Amino acid sequence: MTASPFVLEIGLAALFLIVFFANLATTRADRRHLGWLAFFGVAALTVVSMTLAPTAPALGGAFVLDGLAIFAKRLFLAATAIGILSGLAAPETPFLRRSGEYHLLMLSSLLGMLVLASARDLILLFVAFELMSLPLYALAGFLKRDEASVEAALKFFLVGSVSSAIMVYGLSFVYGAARTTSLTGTAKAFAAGEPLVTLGLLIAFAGFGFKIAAFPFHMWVPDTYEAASTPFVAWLSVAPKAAGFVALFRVYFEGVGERVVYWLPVMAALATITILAGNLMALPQQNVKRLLAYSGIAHIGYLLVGLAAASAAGTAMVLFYLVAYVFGNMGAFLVVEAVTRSEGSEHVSAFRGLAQRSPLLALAMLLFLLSLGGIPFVAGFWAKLYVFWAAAQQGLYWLVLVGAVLTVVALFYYLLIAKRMYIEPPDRPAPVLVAPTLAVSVVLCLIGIVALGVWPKGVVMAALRVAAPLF
Amino acid sequence: MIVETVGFAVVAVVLLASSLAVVLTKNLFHAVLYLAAALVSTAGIFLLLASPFLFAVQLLLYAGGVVTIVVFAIMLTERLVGERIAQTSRDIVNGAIVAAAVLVAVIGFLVQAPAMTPPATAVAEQTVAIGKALVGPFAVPLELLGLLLVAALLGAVYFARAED
Amino acid sequence: MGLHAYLTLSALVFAIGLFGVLTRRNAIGILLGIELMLNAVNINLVAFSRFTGDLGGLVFSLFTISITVAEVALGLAIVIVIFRVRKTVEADRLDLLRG
Amino acid sequence: MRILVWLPLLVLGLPFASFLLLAVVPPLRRTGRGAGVISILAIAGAFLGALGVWTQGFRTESRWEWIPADGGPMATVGILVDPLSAAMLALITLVSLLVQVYSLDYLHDEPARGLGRYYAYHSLFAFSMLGLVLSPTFLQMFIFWELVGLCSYLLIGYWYDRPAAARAAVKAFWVTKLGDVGFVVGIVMLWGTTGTFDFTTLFAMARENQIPAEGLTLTLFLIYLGAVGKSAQFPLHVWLPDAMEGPTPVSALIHAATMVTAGVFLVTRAQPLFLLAPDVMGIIAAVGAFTALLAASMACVETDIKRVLAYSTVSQLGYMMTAAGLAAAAAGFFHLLTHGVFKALLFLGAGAVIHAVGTNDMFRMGGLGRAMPQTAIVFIVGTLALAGVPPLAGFFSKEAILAGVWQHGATTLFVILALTAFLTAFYMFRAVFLVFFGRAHAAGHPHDAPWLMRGPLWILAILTVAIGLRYAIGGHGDDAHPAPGWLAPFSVVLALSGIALAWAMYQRGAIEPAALSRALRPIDFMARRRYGLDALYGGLYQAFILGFSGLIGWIDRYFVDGILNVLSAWTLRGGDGLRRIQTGRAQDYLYGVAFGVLLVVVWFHWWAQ
Amino acid sequence: MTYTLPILSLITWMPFIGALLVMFTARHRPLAVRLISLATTGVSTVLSVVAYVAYDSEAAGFQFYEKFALVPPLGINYELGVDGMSLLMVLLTSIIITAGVFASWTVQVRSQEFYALLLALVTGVYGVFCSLDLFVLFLFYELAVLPMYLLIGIWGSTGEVRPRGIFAWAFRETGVGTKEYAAMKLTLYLLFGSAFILVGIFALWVEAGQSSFSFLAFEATSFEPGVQRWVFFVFYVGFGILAGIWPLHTWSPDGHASAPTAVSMLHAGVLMKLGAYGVVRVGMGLLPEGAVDLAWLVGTIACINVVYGALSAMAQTDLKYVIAYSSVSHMGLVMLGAATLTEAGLNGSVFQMFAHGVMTGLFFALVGLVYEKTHSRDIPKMGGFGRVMPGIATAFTIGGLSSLGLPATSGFVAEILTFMGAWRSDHRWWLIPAVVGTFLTAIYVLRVVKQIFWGPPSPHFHHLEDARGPEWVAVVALTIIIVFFGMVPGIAIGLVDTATVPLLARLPLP
Repeated sequence: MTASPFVLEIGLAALFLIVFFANLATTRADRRHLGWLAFFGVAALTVVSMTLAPTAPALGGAFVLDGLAIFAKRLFLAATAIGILSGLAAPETPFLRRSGEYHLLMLSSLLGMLVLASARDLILLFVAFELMSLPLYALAGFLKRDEASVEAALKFFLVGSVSSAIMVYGLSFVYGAARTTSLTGTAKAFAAGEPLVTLGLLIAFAGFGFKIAAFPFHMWVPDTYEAASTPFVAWLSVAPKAAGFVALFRVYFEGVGERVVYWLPVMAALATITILAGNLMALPQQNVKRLLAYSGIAHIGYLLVGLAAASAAGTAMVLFYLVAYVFGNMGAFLVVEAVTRSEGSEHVSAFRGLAQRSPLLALAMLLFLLSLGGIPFVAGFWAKLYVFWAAAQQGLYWLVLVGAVLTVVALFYYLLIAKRMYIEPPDRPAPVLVAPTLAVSVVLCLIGIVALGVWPKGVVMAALRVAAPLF
Repeated sequence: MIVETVGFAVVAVVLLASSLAVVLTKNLFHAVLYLAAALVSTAGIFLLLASPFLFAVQLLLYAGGVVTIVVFAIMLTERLVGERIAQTSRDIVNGAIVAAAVLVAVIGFLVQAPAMTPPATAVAEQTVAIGKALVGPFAVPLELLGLLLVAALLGAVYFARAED
Repeated sequence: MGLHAYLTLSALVFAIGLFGVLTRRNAIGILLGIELMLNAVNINLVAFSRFTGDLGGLVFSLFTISITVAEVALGLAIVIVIFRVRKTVEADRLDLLRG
Repeated sequence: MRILVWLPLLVLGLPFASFLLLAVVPPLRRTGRGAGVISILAIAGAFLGALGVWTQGFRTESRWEWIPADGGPMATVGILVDPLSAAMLALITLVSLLVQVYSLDYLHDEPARGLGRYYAYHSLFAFSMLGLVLSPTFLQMFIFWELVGLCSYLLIGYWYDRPAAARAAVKAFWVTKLGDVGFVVGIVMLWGTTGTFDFTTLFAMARENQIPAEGLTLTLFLIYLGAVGKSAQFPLHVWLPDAMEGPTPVSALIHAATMVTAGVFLVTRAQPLFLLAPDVMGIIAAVGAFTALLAASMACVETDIKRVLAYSTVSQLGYMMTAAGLAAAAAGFFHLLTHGVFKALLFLGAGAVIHAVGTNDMFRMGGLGRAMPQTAIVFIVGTLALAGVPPLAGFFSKEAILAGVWQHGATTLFVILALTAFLTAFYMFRAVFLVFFGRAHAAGHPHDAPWLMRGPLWILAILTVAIGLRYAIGGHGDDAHPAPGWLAPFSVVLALSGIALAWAMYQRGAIEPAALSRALRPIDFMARRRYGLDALYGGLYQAFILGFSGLIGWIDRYFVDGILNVLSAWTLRGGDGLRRIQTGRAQDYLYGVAFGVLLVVVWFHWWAQ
Repeated sequence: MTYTLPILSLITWMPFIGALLVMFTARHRPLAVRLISLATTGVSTVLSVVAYVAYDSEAAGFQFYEKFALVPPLGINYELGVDGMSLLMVLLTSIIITAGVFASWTVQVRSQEFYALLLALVTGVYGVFCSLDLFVLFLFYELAVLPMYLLIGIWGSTGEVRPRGIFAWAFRETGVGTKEYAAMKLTLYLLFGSAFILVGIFALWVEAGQSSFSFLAFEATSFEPGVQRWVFFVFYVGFGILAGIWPLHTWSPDGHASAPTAVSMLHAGVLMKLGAYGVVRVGMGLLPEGAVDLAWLVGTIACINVVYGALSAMAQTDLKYVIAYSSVSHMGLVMLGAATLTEAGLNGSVFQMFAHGVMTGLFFALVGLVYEKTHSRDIPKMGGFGRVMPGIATAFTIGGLSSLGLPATSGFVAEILTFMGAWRSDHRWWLIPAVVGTFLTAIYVLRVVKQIFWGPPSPHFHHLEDARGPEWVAVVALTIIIVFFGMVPGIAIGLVDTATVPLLARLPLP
């Protein structure tokens, strides 16, 4: 007997309920054990996800558990597990007393992602999308006594709701022209040249663009990243983005059938300006989180390069990139968390002389940065290379050149952090104290990028395998 | 047919007027009231489109629920600040240009779309059909929706409670 | 009345909502604009549903309405928190984070 | 057969071995005199070998691959022994040997370390010079050509902490290198048209008219430029007088007897090729004659004894070049050999004088004939030879050249050379009278040099006389240019009148030198300022090369690199400007979203259609 | 194959193993660090000599071949092999790194990290020369460039450059002169180049329609002339930046001047050759028509390099800048030789890479020594050092002579071959700038020698001394190599010729 296609979702919903009731039942002020509960639950689900095999579509084709979905779900689960683990050490009051709410929101968002990865129906997709997004607004403002944090939450919320309003407006056209909410119907309508499908998909891009933070939908990103709690941002910067890309595949590749190349110019242009804007705007940043936020935008641009290829290879390479990006970016944010906790500052100067204070932490940060910068023997290198390769296959040499050249700009600011860590002398000799859970999270990310960097083959092959049926 | 046309014209005018009032009026309370008017006229459109169920939902859930919450929020914030809520607009021209551009973009596609004629009769037993659909093919979205409401509530409650 | 009339009407409402979103200073005002935009979506969905005879649009609009409500609830909660902390709901003045 | 190859190789190898030994084994070098002995032994061996080669009249040619290439080597190295190179071998090894012996005492005050270095350079020089004359190819000749230039540079700069010496060394290198640039371009061009550097092959091609005439004149002119630099021909002669900053034995060896004659040797060696380009030959002759006169005029006003000799060297080289340019290469070469001997003698004699009085200024010497009679005698022998007084060596060689010029019908050149001969006698005896006769100026007690220095002087003096006598008795060896009968008396008269003038001016006081200067004011003025050439070159170097380099350096730093910095600064500023769209106000972010939608739609329209 | 030993892999990865050992076993034991570095680079050196000797020049082609699949779907293979050209470069690398280990014997600060980074970098360099898979080549290329940032940033020295001229504002904004500036400029500039290389490689892959990045497979493909032209151009720009082509050379003076001794040696000595090697091997080797079409560009730029670099070098007062600009000039000769598309020129080009590598390595080693003793790079302040440091003076002079192309040094052989090639090429006038460049070199090199080592002792410095102990090893070894290969160039050129002749044979020359 094959497992139900909903096994992960059911498991997660159960976990949600368990945590929910445990939260009700607890009277203690310190409720971090709920976080542990959530962590172990998600970790267990991660393990379960590794055993999954594709199944036949359920709900009349609205819900699929194909290779792509499984690949994505594994990624979401792993990222969330690390995200939860790394947040367990946060000492602020909300995280102690409202640990239940915090983790419940995270779990519900995760559930949204899981469903999103499988949704092949506009309604399911929209609901899952909102289920993923709404808790994030709340989580962004979780430090509700913090002026910046709530401001960030408001901006995040406003941009998010407007974007999703625009998206659903677009989806309404898609539905109307396709006469069905099923994406298979959409593909047919698109192939028939229905102008409203095109219009709908173009408008709906606002929502996806917001979620993946492509320029110019990205503007909430730096503010939110800067103000929200770092472990959450680490997770926010990767998992929902990955989900956004999977949704993009579903709607813009699966949903349009054979005419995917239609998107090529738009995606290529978006990729270009996103890379350009992200990298340029990161240059003057002095706040590490803000810097990473902008660099993250640039990475979205690189992912869009893969998307622009509009091919199975491109899709696969985007998936690979996402894996590399999840580990690399999360790792970088988590190191930032460790350092800023210790130094009480998010300014880049907090990294001064880190190599001499905590050489391993500095090395970890260096590797994360190199991975983000796309340097050999860490995951990010292969990631960039593969998306470029995919783009080159489509003859988009200019895009590859632009992307590769702008990597150099990115390396400028990454190296500036490396300079702070390695070249400048430390202000004080004491090593940076890192909470054990945080350290474990960092190590997990490190293992991820190094393993992928040294032996990318496994994941690449898997990604190619799951991407092939989309086309 | 004429009834429908006239009805549409009337409702459309009311809808557009109240919409404009929502975004232009200075007083936030008035804006909310205009929003209620807009929502109600939308409900009217649903009627014209032969969807009584949605008409009801719109009136109850939307015009009733949403407007109430908003008014409640305005009262709350007003109490906190202790002064009347006035709202002003910024860069009206820019906003108008951008909004108009989006409108043009949409209309530009709309004119290319083929015209459709409605089926003679609307969906029979609409309420029943919707109910069946919700527990049938759309059961999973519905459950997710429930979870979404819980999550939103969790967040809202977390923010709203004052003690911690 | 043809489909296009409804679609145009909804587009107008959508544009007005967008205009409100872009020009309102007050966070609640922006929320009202969003409501208008979502309202336009509902008009679209119901109109399409009517003209195609497909039930999905109605269900879709039900979901949209519900989600809108959830969104508004959460949004207003955030507004209230902002009010507590910053003593203002003028979105213009909330520019602590920038650059 | 085997000995034919091995003997010249031995001659070549001994100095090289000595150099290697001294260069690679520092303790040996630091012994100073010990190093000198090694070097002397090596060169003595080489001398014996060279004598063997010369007297036996070997002719041999051997080649080995040096730069391999597909289908036969691109360049070979080897040795070519014929009378020309054999004679040069003998001259080089002889003068080297004598100079090295002489140096042992001349430089006995030097620290051991410095002396070791000195002898290492000497060995290297001997090796390079021998390699040069043994070259069977242009390329190999160029290699050793440059190496002797290097040795010259190193030896001029032997006292490297003296700024003047340092300057002179560098100047010598640069000026000769300038000529060498022409040389290398020339041989590359020659290779380009003929595909070989090899003399034998080239000569064979020249005989059979297989060398394309097109561009040949230019090619040969460029090759000749190398000779201009090395043999101090106008306008590249300026380095040689300055080169006198080196130790005197070095001047004797390199800047009189051997290296500077390499140019003459080159033109002589490549005579079959040069004959194909009469224009170049004409230039060679004209420039040679002009150089001879120019240098002689400068020698007349010089007060530094070594510089007088240097100018006379330049002048004599001009003689040789004139001969070579007029297809009287044999005469030129003959003069090269005799000049090598007596000019070395003169330099070494001057060295002995300088050694004794501690100054180079002739006007601060005087009356040294009594204090150092042996030196005086050998110096006067050399002077007579240079002045062209029979029956000394110089007379015959000079006469051979004059004869050659006359035979060729180049009357102008003949007149110039005759005038030069007169001037030569004048300025040489001016030096003799100023140094050895008259009142003693010098403080201290000058006396004859120790035997290690005297010995070489005597040997050279005897040789000068002996060669002269051999020709006086045996007649001219060169029958190609039979001299007209009046030529010998004519040159004797020229020499004697020069001597007489010097005597009248500096010994007798009958003619006031200042009055003569006044009478010949423009020439005197120019000659004392070296005809402004040094100043011109200095100015060109400063203004043109340094100025231009300064300009380029500035452009590179502040313009080319400036543009790069501007680009990076713009990038940084662009980032800073761009981040200002991130105003922090939520509505502006919403604008972003709206713009995004518009952008996507507009782009789609642009590209999809 | 008689050699079952993976000799190239050993050569390539040995330094990397050394780096790991240094990083993890030799904490706070400076001597152990040095000995490990020496041992691992020594093994590479010995093996490269063995390979050099064992190379069968009768058979020619790529030998010591190794291959295994790395990422099969994309056709990325770990594929190594060397021919005469690359073998000479491998030999050069091993010479320079061994000398570099000795030259940095006195590095005190964070020596463990220094050696680890240095060794990692060397693996990259070896890898580029040995790779037959373009992708792996690219990988190694990046590895060779990146450690440079930290090496210069941490152990470099800051010079003085005053912002002036119309772009002074830009200089102030970029912080010109500091070692951080130099490190950043160098790293980013070279990575900028690698972006072009990447595009070129992908273009080849796509245009060849292959599922392999193998050099040999590409070699068997003939590309469209149009494609050849632009891809060659892309490679030329990409690799050319590393080779210091004008006007993309300005990273080199700043970078080399700021870098610590061993890094300057390695960078100017070997890494710049990576660029030239890339243009020849990848550009000319794979895109013969493109190379022929664009030879005029390559050669003309090279001519500018030669003269411009020499003149710039002459204008410098900072000793390291002089050497750095001289590298720009000499790399011009390298590129010029290649652009002639003649046997002589190409052999000269490759030999120049070797000769200049050793020579500039020697220069930087010596400048490092001088700097270490005087703590100054300001030429006008120096003077008369010949008396106190005769050994350094001698070696510097020999290096200088090689630089100006004096016979009996390897520089001469390279230059004369380049001249010959230039004259035989389609653009005879190239000979003129080349020759002028060598003359200008004579001027600035001897001027520097005179200023520093000759003349009366400078009043600014006291208690100077000659090199000592391990420092000698590098200096003496490099000096000997310069002279040895100058006298017996055949042992290098014979091997190089087996590689260049087939390469030229593929060119569609008239």
